[in-house]
Amino acid sequence: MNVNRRGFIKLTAAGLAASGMGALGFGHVGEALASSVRAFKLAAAKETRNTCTYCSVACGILIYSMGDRAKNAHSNIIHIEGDPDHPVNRGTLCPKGSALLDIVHAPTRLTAPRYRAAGAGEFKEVSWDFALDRIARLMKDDRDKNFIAKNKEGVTVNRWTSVGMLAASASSSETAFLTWKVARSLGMVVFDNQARV
Amino acid sequence: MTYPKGTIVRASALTRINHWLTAGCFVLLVLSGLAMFHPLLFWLSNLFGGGQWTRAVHPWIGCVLFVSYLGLIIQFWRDNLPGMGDVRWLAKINRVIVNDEEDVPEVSRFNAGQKLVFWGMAFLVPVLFFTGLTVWEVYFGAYTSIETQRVTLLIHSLCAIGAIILWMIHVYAAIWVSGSMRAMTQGYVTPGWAWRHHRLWLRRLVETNSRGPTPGANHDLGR
Amino acid sequence: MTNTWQDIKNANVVIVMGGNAAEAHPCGFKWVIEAKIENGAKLVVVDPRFTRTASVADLYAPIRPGTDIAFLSGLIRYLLEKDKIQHDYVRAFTNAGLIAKEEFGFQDGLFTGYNEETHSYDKSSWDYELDDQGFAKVDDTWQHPRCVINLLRKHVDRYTPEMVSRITGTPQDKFLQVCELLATTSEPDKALTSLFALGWTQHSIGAQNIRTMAMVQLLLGNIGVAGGGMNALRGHSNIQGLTDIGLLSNQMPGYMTLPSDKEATFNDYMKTRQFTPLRPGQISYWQNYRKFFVSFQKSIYGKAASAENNWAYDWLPKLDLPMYDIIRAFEMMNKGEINGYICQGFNPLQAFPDRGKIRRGLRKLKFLVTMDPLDTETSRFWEDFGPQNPSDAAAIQTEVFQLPTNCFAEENGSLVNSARWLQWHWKAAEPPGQARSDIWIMAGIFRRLKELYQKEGGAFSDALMNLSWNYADPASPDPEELAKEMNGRTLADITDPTTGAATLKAGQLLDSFAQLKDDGTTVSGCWIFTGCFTEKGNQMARRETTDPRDQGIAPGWAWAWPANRRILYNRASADLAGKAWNPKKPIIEWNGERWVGIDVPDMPPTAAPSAGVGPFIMNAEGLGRLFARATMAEGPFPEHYEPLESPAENVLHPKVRSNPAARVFADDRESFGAASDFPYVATTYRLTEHFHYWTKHALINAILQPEEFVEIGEELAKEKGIAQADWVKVSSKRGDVVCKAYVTKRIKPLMVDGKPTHVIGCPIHWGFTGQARKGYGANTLTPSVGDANTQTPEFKAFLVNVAKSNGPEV
Amino acid sequence: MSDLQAQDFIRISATTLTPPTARNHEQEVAKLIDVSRCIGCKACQSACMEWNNLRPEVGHFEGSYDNPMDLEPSVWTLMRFAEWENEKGDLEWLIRKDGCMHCEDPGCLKACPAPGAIVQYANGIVDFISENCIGCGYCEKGCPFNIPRVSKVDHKSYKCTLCSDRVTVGLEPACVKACPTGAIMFGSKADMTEWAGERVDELKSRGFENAGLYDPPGVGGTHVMYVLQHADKPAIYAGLPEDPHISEFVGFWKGLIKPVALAGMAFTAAAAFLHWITVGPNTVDAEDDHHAEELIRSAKEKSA
Repeated sequence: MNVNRRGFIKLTAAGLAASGMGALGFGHVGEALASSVRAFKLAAAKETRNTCTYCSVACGILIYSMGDRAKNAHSNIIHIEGDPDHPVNRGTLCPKGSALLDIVHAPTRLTAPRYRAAGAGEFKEVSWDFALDRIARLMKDDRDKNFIAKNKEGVTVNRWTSVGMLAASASSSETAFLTWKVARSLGMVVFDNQARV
Repeated sequence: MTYPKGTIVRASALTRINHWLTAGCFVLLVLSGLAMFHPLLFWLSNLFGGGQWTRAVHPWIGCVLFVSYLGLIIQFWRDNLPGMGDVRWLAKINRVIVNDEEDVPEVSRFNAGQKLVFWGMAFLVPVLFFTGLTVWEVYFGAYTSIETQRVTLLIHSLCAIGAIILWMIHVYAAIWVSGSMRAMTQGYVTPGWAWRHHRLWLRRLVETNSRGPTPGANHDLGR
Repeated sequence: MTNTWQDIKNANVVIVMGGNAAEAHPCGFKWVIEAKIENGAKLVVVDPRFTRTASVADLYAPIRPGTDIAFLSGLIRYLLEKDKIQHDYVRAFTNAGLIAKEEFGFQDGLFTGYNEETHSYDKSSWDYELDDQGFAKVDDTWQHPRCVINLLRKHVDRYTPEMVSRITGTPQDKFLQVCELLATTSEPDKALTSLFALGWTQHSIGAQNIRTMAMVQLLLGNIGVAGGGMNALRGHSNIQGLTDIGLLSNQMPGYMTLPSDKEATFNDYMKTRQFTPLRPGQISYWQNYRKFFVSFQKSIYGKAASAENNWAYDWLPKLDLPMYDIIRAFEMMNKGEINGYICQGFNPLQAFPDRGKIRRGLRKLKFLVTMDPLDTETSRFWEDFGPQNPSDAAAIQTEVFQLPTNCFAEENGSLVNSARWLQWHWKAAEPPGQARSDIWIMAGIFRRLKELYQKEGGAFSDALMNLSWNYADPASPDPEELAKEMNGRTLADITDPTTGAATLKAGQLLDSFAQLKDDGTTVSGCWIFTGCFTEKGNQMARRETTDPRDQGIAPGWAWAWPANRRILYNRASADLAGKAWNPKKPIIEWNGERWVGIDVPDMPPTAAPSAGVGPFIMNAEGLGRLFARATMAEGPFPEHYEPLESPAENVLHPKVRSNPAARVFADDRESFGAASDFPYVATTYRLTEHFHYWTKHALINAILQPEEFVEIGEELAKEKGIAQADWVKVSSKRGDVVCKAYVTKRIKPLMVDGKPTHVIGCPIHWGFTGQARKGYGANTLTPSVGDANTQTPEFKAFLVNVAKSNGPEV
Repeated sequence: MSDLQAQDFIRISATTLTPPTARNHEQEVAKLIDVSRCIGCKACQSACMEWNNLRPEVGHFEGSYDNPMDLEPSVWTLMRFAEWENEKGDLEWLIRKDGCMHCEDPGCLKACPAPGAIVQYANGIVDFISENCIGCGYCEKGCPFNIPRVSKVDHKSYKCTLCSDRVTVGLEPACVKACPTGAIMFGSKADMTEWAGERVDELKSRGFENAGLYDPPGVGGTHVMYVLQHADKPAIYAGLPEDPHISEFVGFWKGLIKPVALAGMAFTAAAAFLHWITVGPNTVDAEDDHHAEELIRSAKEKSA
């Protein structure tokens, strides 16, 4: 809220008037109090172009975040609206796209790796190293035990069917390509994404 | 109660407290009500600490007024019952208005004017209370439809104006008939006052050797 | 989609069937409204419920879930009978005149070659009769009885309007009004666009639903034209991208397929991928398969892939089954054959059918890894959440890892939209807490595994060891590096054959997949994306908004695969002489020397119309297929088969009730309910206020649709004594859902084979995490069976019962 | 469009002084809601909540898609769904975006007793200035469309502001920008009226003979207008008033009795004062005292 200097003075003066003068019958002084409109909240916000994360219309969006990317300012996202230049949505957004702010700042956003031991009753926070080391260990042990290099007829098949993976259909194509490389280099075939639903 | 010797008790302590509580509430309601009634008077809301406080406190005072006025009704309704005497009194209103008590009929405890004020307020205050309830947004906004609230708000305004005018007449009457103010502040009147303004009332007191405020009340007339 | 989103505004008639475009793709649906306003277009909606799409439709017709093929076959019969087809288009651009083999036939419900035990077909008879040069025989006069068009006429003859109404429950007058309106687009300058989504795909006969409409569009001459096409409104923001990059059980990037056990050697593999043209002069672009394959193998294995080791052919996993789809995965899980499962941004406990079976499967896992920005139900399947997720945690031995990832606003990268546009997006903020990108996590797992194998050895790991990983920061590869890797580079100088000038130096980014070679001198991670990131820079980041004649192409915005072509098969928008069918809205036309127009021609630029190069350049015969040869599991022609759980008999062929080629696991078949116990047809669907199971985590969307409910018609509700917003229990043989009832006028009983049939609608958006009210999830009810070709689960037609309830027992 | 500051008010609540009128040539804005293009997707609700930082409670399913169920202090616009069977027996799903109509002659402003709490800018927007609001709820009585809602928490009245904060810097309101099908348009009232005409003709060509523009004269026309397929029956659109106008009670209570009341009170006071200075007090004279003692004394003797 950047109350400009002139506005600041007007407010304090009015305050005085209301209390002292008002009692003496100068009521109409109050009319001058009417302050102007709510200040425009994006006045100095940083604008970033992005694409809505939900459906395949892939509406263009403008993300407004606090600060001007100065080092000490954590660029918190404060508003998201449609990109008027985008040829498909032309600035419009559906009820989901218009509420993207609430998914970015959802209280149920995950913020730390969590691990649930076998039979345990709740999650406990762990470090990334612990989680990824443990996952790599579990995957290697299972792969070494169940990897099928050759099938019954002796044909080299190099497949690993005892660990499966589901890929996200909202992740970027770059993520998808890297995920494909890693999964297939391990021989995974139980490997699908939301296109299957 | 230490009333001066030889005086007649017009209003007991309880009555006076009750009366002035009602009067106090009424004044505050007038001030806060008028603040919300007309833009020219909105500055009155500063007496209550601004518009929000005025709107917030007005209904509560209304509740107090309603309860305290019930007290007055309980105490005075019997002596305010209208009778033929009042009609005759009213017929002589032109003499009353110019302080000429000569052939004005004798008046018991309350004259027709006072009865008009009493019954006027006895009608207006409950109506103001109940219409006020319906437009008491904070607690009762949802209980009646907006159409009803438009009507009750209009009635509330009209009754308020009526009550204010009636109140102004009542206050002036107290000033006009000297001694009346003291009657409601100190509680006593001189026998002469009683003779001049409420002769029937005086006669009944004397008959029952009562010093007031009502016949047979306490029996130390003349002490 | 074959066309673009804005191109929908050029349509004269829009049919939304098998989808609910206004609710699921509102901003795309804008262009249907634009079509109505600027073009006077008529919107037709055919749906079991009167949806919000129907609320702005000019014509609405109800239909029983799972009977779309009967409806559309009746439509084809109507078009053929009234001769409302675009003759020149059908004759020139479809295989109507090609002659099918003698042995091909169809007899009470089954095509030739059916094998009862394996529930599959020997499809050798489903093909054209070839002449001695190996080309398909053709009779352009359509006299030959075995011409495709005549076989089709005979096949659909049974679908009279009475039969259609009897099967689908759609009143005959409404059905004929739809046929009439759609038939008007057989005029050369009129176009019909078909907008569809899961309403067609999520059936045991899903793929054929879409094929039937594609045949209608071919007959009406609406493929490849402005305002026409078959437009699949894809679901997720990058579901098209992940399908393009082949993150499916048997797929490789660019729609190449992984080898099967039967293709032991690279030559065997290539033998089934010759795609030699079936008619003279055809492109049959898949002939370049080897170039794409070799370039791909060189891309992911670098020097380790060479001609000597058949381009590291053996390092690719081979499949012994057609595919390991997700239904099969949970079947294997229930049998203890799967020990670990990684869910990257996927919530199967909510998204997959037969929630009980999913939960029982997950319990048997040794470890479960979830990577998601949100707290998903799948990651907490083991926790007890009362009636919505009863669980005894102590008895579940699964190790669960819940890894936090960033969301769209916290990463750079590209997404492919439904119209095949690759669009770049920029990062606006840091992820919260310790959340990391999926790339960082996958790189972390990969590098740890590589390290373990280097230290300890173990099962075959050559592929892992030699996987190309030359990124500036191996721990967190940069999205631009990955995009360039997919685009591809040349390893040797490329000279332009005509001018001899060097077009590209060694190591430079390729401009088009035409530059790919099969001698190992070019690399490309995804051949159809080649051209998205060239030496001229990131084409996906282009923001040029000009749109010639404002016709909805916007060629300068971002980049579309293949080769920035915005409307596929656009050659078919011009007649034999190369002039546009619709002069007001041409796309490409022959100017005597080359094809010119507002879109990249889907045709060799200098191939004259007289050369007879068919517009469908990916098909061996270059023609649109009314007869699908062996590409479909259940037949070259579509046939009405009842859903696996259906209230009605198959009146056409009672002996063959449901899709004969559907794969049904034994335990799933037991869990199918009978109409006697579960008399009402149910269908699941989406609401516009929610996106699957994410937006219940977003406060505004939770406010806009707070609580789980089912939609029940007024008649059924009166029958059952259910009042508005009452609690009800909806049960199938697999489970119960307790939720509120929305008693509505928008669902009316349908007269199916003389019996009133009630439909119940179940929105899917509620679970036990997030801001919205707790819900059971509609997938508690749905059967675990999929489409014969894709294994997409049959969410849209199953059987339930409904009764009053007094709320979830807490 | 305009810089919405104090100088741009053309009407101010509870104010006897005439607002500034020098700048009398101002383009009036209007929001046109074409119900025939609306798909009821609630993008406008979502965008309104997001832009204005409003988050009402997560409610329950109450028997329709109307969520939340009603306008609230933090629900400034709301889709109202009505399943309606037309004469031909076909179902029509009439979905109307409810919210402040920004009337030319605002009932809320006329009823409001607090100076400067409700203002109307020269471009037609009617805005609540919360810091002057006293929370009395009169605006609810004044509004012919039942729009304003007084908060039970801060006792201030709230409604759609037509995004005055966006309009004042030249942007269109949030709901207008978000609307996927362009059912909500924004521009000068002249443009919107003309565009509505084209839409009505187009609807008539599609068989809606009674299509029309809803710009009720009863409140002097509104700056939020509807194009309705059935303009002859607005009530079927979830209770859109047939002929909205400011209630006669409000008119009378805010009109005539104000001066009459003040005059009445002033007259009474004056009459009393005049009586006081002419007739003067009614005092007790010696004779009265004498009669009174006489009466008491004789009564004493009788009883003694």
